[in-house]
Amino acid sequence: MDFSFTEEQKNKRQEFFKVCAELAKDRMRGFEGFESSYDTDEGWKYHLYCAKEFARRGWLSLAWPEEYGGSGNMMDRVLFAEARGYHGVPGVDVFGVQMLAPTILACGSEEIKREFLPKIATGEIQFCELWSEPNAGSDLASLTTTAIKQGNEYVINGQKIWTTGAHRAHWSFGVYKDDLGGKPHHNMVFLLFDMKTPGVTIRPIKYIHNMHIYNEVFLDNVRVPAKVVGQEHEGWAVVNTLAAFERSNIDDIMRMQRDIEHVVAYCNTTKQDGVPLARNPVIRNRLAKIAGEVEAARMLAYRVADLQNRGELTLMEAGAVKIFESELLERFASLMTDVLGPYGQVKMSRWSPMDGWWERIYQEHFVQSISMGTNEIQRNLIAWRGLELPRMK
Amino acid sequence: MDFSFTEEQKNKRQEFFKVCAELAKDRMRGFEGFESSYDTDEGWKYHLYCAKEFARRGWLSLAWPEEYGGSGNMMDRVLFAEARGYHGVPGVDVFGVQMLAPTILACGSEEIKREFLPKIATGEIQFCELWSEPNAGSDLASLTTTAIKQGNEYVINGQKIWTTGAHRAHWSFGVYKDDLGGKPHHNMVFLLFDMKTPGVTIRPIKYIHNMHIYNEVFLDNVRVPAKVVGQEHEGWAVVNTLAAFERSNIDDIMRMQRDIEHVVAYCNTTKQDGVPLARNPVIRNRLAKIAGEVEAARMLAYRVADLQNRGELTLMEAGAVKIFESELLERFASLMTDVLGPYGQVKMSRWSPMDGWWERIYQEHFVQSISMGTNEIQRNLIAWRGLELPRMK
Amino acid sequence: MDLRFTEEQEMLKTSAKDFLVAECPKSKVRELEEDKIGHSPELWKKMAELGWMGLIIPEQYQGMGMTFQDGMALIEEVGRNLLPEPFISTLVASFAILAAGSESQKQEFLPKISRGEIKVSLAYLEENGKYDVSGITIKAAPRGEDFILNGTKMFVEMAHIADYLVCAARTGDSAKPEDGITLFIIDAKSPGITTEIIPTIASDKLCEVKFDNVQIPKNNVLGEVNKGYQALKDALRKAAIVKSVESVGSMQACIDMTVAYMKERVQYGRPIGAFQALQHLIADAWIATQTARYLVYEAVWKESSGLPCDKEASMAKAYTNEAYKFVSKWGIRLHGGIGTSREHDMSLYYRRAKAADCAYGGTDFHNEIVARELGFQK
Amino acid sequence: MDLRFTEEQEMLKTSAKDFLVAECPKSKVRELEEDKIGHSPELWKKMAELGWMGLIIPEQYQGMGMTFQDGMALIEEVGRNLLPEPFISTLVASFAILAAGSESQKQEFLPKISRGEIKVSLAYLEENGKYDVSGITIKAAPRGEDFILNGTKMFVEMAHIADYLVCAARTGDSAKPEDGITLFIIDAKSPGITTEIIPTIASDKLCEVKFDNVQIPKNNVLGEVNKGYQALKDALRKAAIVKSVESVGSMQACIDMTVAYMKERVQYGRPIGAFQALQHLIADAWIATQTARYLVYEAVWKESSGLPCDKEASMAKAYTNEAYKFVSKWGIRLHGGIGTSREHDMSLYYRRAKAADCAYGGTDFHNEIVARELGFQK
Repeated sequence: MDFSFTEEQKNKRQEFFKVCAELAKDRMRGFEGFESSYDTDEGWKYHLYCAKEFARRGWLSLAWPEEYGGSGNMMDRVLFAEARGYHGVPGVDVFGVQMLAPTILACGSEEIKREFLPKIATGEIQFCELWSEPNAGSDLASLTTTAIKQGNEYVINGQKIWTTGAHRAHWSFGVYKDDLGGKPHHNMVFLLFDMKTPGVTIRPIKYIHNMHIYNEVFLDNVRVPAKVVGQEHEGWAVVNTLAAFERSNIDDIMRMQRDIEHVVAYCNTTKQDGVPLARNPVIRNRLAKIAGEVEAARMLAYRVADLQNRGELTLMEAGAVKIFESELLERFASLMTDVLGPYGQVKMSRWSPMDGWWERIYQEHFVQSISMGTNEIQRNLIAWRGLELPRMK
Repeated sequence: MDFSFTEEQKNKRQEFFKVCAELAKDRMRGFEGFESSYDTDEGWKYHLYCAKEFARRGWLSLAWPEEYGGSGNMMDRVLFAEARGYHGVPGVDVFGVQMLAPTILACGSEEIKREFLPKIATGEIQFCELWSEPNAGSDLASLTTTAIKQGNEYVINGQKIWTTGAHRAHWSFGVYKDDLGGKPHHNMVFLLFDMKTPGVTIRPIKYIHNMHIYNEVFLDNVRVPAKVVGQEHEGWAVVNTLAAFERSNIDDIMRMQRDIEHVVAYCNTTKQDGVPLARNPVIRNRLAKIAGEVEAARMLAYRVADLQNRGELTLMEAGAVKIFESELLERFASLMTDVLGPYGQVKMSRWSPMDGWWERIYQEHFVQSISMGTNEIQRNLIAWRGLELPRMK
Repeated sequence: MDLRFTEEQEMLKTSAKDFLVAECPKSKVRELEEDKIGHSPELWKKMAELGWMGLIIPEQYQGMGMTFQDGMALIEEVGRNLLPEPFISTLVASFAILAAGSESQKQEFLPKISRGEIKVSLAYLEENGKYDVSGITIKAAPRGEDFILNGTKMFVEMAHIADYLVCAARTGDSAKPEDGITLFIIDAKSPGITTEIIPTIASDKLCEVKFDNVQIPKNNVLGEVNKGYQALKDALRKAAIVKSVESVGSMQACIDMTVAYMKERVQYGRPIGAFQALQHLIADAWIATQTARYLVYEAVWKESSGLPCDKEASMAKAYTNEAYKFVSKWGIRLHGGIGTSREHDMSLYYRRAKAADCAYGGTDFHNEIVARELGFQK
Repeated sequence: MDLRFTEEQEMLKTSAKDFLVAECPKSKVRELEEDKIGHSPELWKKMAELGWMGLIIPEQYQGMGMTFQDGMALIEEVGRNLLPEPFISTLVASFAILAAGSESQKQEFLPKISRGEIKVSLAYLEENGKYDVSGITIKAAPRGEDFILNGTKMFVEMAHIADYLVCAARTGDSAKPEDGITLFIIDAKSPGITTEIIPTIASDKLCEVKFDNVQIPKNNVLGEVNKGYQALKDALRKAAIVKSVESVGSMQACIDMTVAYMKERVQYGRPIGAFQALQHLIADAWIATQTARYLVYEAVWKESSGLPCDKEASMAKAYTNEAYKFVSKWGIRLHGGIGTSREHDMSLYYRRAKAADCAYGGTDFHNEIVARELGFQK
């Protein structure tokens, strides 16, 4: 058992942290986290700026095979994610860089690789994911949006929902029914297309706290070239490949780690009745508990990274860190909004302690527990695939 | 909305509390609660002594119709249960008095009523419940022990398990398959018999904390007279009637109420570093929360009593108080064993604070959450019958 | 013992529910929330016509003279429907006027409140954010026939549209924080008062109110100088109960909405309400609601019967604070994506659960009262 | 980074597991628990032959010279199988001897420990029940070439069969509770020592040890007089990690046992493991186990690498205390009735979870260390 980094990793990590710390200085107040990137023009601009900074260092293609410009080392991605999470810096397109690129590397044709990987690596195009539909949330297999092949093109009709950043992204990847009479799991295609294609209509869905992150995307006779990843009719296999590129959530966890430090500083400097909050035994006790849980989450993320490095990651382990991290974030935000008393409800403003961060996270934590397979689905997977308990038919 | 008692009820309640307080003085250290009654000869003796004291006041037949010696008033039972719970006094046979008697009143023939009700009212015979079987726990319908009618007798063969107090009880009530080819729910009989009948073998099952509460009961050609409640083959209907006499759990809740008072006194008088535990902000905070939950449980129990008084009690409401009370007891015991530090693990002895009560309850609380329909089953019932959510087939 | 609402209360609940569904649908709630002012004079007028503002005000002051308990039957529906408006704030302020006001003050203010002509709000929290009485620090100094008030009050509900503020300030120094507090009823348009809306999770128009040498005639002292504590405490205890009742109504709405969605939303070929794990989650949410309900009803009953209930009120508020957050959180989780949309009603409840928690005392504050009332030495 | 056990450690684990399954089945565990003495000399001898007591003791003292981390691989199996015996107590005492003992003391005691010839136990808690160093109050007064020890130690593991006790006592007065503590190694058969077993939830033979004018030769001071704190602290930190590792092994056993039961137990025509609500409960128990595991491994790695880890050790112990209680509680709940039987293995784990919580610091004690290490002002 060895939790240490090699000298080389330590150096790289230091470099990642240095650059991210530098970038964080340019960040406007309250523009932290990838959700903020989508909400405002300034946020998006900042995201693209960070992306360029990363791209020119080759950091958007870190773990790729060397022939496509990467280092081939999964651990680099983890170290980079730690730095971004800790400093709250965006710049990495979750969809293009973290999900699509490895999927293309695993399932894409050489043509697709040559066309898209360089554009992802340079941050030139940002992606969104056309995934859930109104009646296909957790149960993706029941989607109904169609992509019918006509010559070298597909014609897409239907509706997608919960599309993060559709209003910002240049391109999309998504999955559609391409064989109406086909057998389940052999009737879908995994397609990429330009979001400016005629027939694409985007309607914003405001999040609980009013940020514009999600969208509905209406697809009305959208005619696109056949940029297919994998084989036609076999998009389901690609979906499963993509699902296997689960994140270790290390960035979110490092953000909590940093939050612990912020909170300690806040409690040491904020007095009530002349006594720092830090001396309140109830607050000390509760925050120590949360800090221990953050540390546990961090170690579990390392465990996931370690498995991923060896190609041994299971849905069970990825699910565990996802569930634990998301529900811990909720506990942390609940605790902090309580610690802040009536100020816990105040949005970012001249009255808000810690820039209104906890009021925001108190709402935003649902992004973690509901997206990417709800925690309830994840618990099923742990039981079924991990503990090998029977499924009820 | 009126939470008050009538003057008459107040007077009765006072009388119940007075008698129970008096009885509690004769109790040996550590012999509190009905579980203790079964464990030792002294405990059982004390239980029977209390039973006699109650019987001669007519308190074992409180809510019965007047023609059988009761007051006909359900509320009396609640008030009496409060007093017993608060003072930790046994004396009321859960099975005979609380479960069987109302069942007989609802489903029994006049003959059965005349034979058994007086003996229950005098405390002359104590019952046990031959219910679960090794392969029929939550799923009682799958039981396999048979009672085959031969003339005016039944011959019983099979095995029962988790029989509380089988080693103490004089008589049993139970349910058996009496029609091997019969349709489900129309193939059982609800029978009473004397536990000293030849062929009955009792093997103790020690509880987590080593108390002898439960037993296995082996039934080998047990030949008994046909003391049937309800109709032959129709025992399932009787089972459901009995299940409807859910307790409000008010006695267990009043015990917790009393425990809160004990704990406050303990924390006020026990010092650490010269300061009473009561001044420890973490302890104050956690115990205040528990006390609020105990109060909530008490009010919910009143709600159940109020419904019961009007014959409107549903499984949903009874289930809610059962779930809440049992899991609250667990939280309370967990908290208290923590508050006591390393002494939280000490069994009743010269070293144990509060007579080792919390070490005991830390184990005994499972009696509440697992018996009488596990809390998981209760949650199903709330969802199905209360919230009318669909069952998965 | 009869834990049901009376027939009269049931009728009041039904008519309130019907009124709110018709006059203040969720679209209106959302509109008022996003609105800068957040107040609909038309709606207010209709409520006034029904006598809502004067519900618990005695008939001699043109109120309806109902009991506290009757009033709470209405409040539960207010909670279910998430009525915005300066209704709770005016109600709470009227508690203070009823408790501390002189006969002439009552004659002056209560009929206007009953008729819906004035909106009042209680200003007690300050920048220190303390719910405890020691948090009251701003000073009112006597000058001739007046008091001169300086300082800042925080989280004053809808102060931006209030006609009057009931404000607690220090007029005397004392070792005991309970002493030296005076309640004033202040014309909100007095020179020197500036009001600014604080942006909050529930957009519920809590305000910062700055008093800069505000002149208050001595006539506007509610009760005795330096002796305002008891009336304030009583008003705040009642307010905690009111908020708890409101929350119970809201929780029930979360349960109803979520159960309905679970029956209707199909995934994997069946309504999601058929999944056992989700059934258990909603069962727990229902239990939380039901336990909160009767704990709160007990406090309502005691308050309404004039019985001491500091402990019960604080138990109710502490428990309900957490229960409402819990229930609304699971409401969102069980709705999945759609529950996280601001357009969806669940989001309204979730955000207001946090606001309800903050109003009239957080959980730890109330649990400390409970500890004290239980007899824990301090 | 490689978070797997080394091949050597895996072999050690496998052989330990095989040994324990064969030589110390649960029937034996239960027998030793119900037994008055609770120690099997035969089993102890076999463990000694395998070198277990000397696993982390350097080779120069006839130990196996393995790393702390190697040792923990074994401890995890000890936890999985619930080995009774004065094994952990002797291990913890050996940490103190290694840290504080002089060369001649090491030469005297460690080889005997390695060979299994003596059983040692650490006496640090007292009647005040405080885990904190300020809980150490009993006094050892110098008299000629000796110290005279008076007072009572509590919860001393298996002191009734220990050959030696490592005991912390006050030899000097000081404002700082860390100063003035001296560690002694005391012959448990010294006149004036009386030992009584305290009945506990896990029947794990924790003892009250009374010292009545016990004469201790100055030679038996471990380290310097008045300066015993650091060695005690280090030993207790290691002990907290050991206990956490043991608990992780126990939690995994609870999971394995419960999952197996869920596959086998049929109710309503299907294995209970097919019920989604129960699946989610066991999934949560597994997550608790897995999070505890890697948090504990981090502490193990830091301790083994000589890195400072007060914070990590306390995080691990605090987290594991609660996780083990949680997992074993659900183990029982998911087993239903059978899980509440003393004859069933689940009951052993449940009771020991509470004992593990109490050993070497409860949750709040360790969380206070965490708060301090995080930088919260005191």
